[in-house]
Amino acid sequence: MMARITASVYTSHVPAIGAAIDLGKTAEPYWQPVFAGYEKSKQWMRDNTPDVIFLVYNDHATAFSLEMIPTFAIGCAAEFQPADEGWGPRPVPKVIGHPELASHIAQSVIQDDFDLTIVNKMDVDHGLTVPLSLMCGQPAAWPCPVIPFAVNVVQYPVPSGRRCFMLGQAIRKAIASFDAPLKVQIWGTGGMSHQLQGPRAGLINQEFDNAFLDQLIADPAALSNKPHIDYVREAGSEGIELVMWLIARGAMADVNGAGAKPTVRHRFYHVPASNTAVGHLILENN
Amino acid sequence: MMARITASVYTSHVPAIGAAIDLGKTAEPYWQPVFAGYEKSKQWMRDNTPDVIFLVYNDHATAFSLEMIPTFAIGCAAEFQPADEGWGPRPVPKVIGHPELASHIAQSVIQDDFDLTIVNKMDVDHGLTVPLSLMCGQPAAWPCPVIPFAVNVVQYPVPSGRRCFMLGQAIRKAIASFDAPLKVQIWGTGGMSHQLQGPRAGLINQEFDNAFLDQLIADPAALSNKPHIDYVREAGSEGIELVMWLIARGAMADVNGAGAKPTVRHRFYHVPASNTAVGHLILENN
Amino acid sequence: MNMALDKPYKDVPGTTIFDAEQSRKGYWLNQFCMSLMKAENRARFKADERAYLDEWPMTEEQKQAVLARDLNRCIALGGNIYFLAKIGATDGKSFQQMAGSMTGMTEEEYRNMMIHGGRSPDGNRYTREWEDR
Amino acid sequence: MNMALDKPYKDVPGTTIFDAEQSRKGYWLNQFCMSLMKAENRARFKADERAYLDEWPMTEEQKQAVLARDLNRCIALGGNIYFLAKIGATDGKSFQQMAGSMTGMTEEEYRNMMIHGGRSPDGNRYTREWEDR
Ligand SMILES: [Fe+3]
Ligand SMILES: [Fe+3]
Repeated sequence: MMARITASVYTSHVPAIGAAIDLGKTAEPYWQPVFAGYEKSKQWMRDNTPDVIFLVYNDHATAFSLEMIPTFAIGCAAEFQPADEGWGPRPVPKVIGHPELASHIAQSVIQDDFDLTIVNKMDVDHGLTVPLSLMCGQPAAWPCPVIPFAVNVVQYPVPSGRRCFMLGQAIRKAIASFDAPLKVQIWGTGGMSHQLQGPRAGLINQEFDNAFLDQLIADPAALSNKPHIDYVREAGSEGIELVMWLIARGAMADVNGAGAKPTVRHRFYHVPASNTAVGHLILENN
Repeated sequence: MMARITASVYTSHVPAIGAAIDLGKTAEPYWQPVFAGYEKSKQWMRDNTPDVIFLVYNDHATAFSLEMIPTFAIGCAAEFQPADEGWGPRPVPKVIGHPELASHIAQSVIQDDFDLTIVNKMDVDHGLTVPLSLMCGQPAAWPCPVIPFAVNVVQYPVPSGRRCFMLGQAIRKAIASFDAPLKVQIWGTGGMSHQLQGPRAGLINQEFDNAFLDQLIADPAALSNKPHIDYVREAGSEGIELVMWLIARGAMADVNGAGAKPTVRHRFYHVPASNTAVGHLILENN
Repeated sequence: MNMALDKPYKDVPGTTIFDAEQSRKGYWLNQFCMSLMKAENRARFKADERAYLDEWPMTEEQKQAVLARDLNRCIALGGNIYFLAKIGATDGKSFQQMAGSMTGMTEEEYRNMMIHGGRSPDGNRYTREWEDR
Repeated sequence: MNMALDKPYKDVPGTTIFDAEQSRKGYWLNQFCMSLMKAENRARFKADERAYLDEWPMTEEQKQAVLARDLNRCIALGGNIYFLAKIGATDGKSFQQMAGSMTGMTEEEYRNMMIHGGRSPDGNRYTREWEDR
């Protein structure tokens, strides 16, 4: 039996959420509504623990300086340490990788004309660890191996939504050709609307965000044609992170002629967490 | 007036050729026939000095260890130092980059769905400096700025010939949209047939090499469909470097509906240089 | 030399897109920021900011902008917020404090704006909307 | 766990393709080789090869293969020739000496073969051609 994608998870990855968890502030009035939105998700993770998580995120000037900026980088190492982003490393478990599956995916998608960078040494920042904390709480070890997949959304040009969606399709094909009966979840993280810089900092667009969630569920192929400028103008300069959700969505059965529309197991939206709108979806394959 | 590609140059980049130049052995009977083949090329370079060379090559475990392996990496720095590959750095001039044009090309081809890695700090090895020595001799400074473009041909899967050819087309488009009247040459380096490893080391296939040169001139689009295994089986495990020549060829006018077949200004072939067959072409756009 | 590529993001107000041009301009400013990810470098920077900055081939303008903690100026000079955040981390500032400092609002005003749903996109989409004010 | 991807290059005789699987196997062997690009490390390695190797999380087999300068064995254990070449550089060997050492020929035999046009592809394309010998 071959590996298969069982579900996709989408979530913002705000650093302040990580700080709130690490400092025990999750019950405070400011934070309580955010974490309440993930209670159901944690139960779902316990009930549906995968064998591997393929976790799409972006590095925030942590592992990658300006010396080298890969558009797409796949982590093929045996483990990845939580990074010191300037406040000291987060007190979370180290991330155990899945070198065999990661290398297999790299091999397959490079042959499908995606020009990945293979990474065998990398610390992982809040972009990867905050989603794990939101979905898994504070365990002594993460529940399964994780393949980090870093997308450049820091220096323009970032990859187009369309390119991301097609990459998701290629990743699905790669996973389906791995000869081991693994249940794999694919996670897309970052967003939703936010802008961290300049006089326009603090921009939030609830209408855009909810329309994005609707269309991500119903018609992601059309959504993938949204140009960068629409994200920047409508969802803030850092809202561009949402293109990463299209990688996860492109890996689902329905957009690969392999199944019906996914079941929306959970949907959550809240403003604000620090500077950012928090959005979250769990989609199960059918 | 916009930038434009005037010609493409193809050449092997054997390290022993660099050593022969650096140690003053070019007149020795073993080396004389190799360097004789580049006399005409040096004159041509003097007569046709470009404003910029876009130099496609591969790093040989020099700038890139196994920590990070980019499929395609474009050098956007202001300068690049000749690397110490274990024998000490070659005594050649430092390489001056062209950050504006390099960044412009990066921006354009990433938007055309090539997932480049942008590199702002990198030493360059014999893959880049030996072609410069062959074409320019031993000047105190290289005749013009050079944009290094490194292709992974060390760890499989390397990019397909087709992908390389299409990348060349995208690079042409990018250069043609740069708003300065620059004459740009594009060089493809590496190859020809050679195998540096294992009991089959020393493989040379003159028939394959000459057929490759013929087809590169006459029908590169068809040549680009040659699968990896044909290179490995017929031209040796390191013969795979030849896919890089397709990037340079893909940038020529005739395969972009912008001109007639190129003029073959020079063609040269010789066996051996150390373990390798030496091939060389100069094609001028029409 | 001009680039002929489209930069449609030039007409978004109060926003600087970190593209190749900005990245070139801000290379050493941002690399200086990266160095603050090491505790040892943070300590050296805090002990003598000017001396630490002088170890980097940054422009005098960039150094002054860092010393003044003028993040808008840093961004105009090629800085990117994810790099600049390392300065904030060194100062013990949160991302919200940093973002707020660029808006002309007090910390409390900015925090309250966020609690009440953030800055509306209405009137904030095009530079001409700001010029009309 | 098996990979279902095609590996058509498995039937080329006397040839090991450095793919993801080999790269994983040889990671530390190759990273050790990379360290020899620094003059200081070359000197330390030469002074006490075993002690230097013991600083790396390589397998005992890999260390023995390096000590014996058995490049074919190094390749079987995940080494790649461009990395292994740093050992040759440290020893003052040329690429031709290194390549020749893997063929079972003497240095002179190999050099002569190259001068006379190299190894012919005929009879060297498929593993079955070597097995028939
Ligand atoms: Fe983020
Ligand atoms: Fe080479």
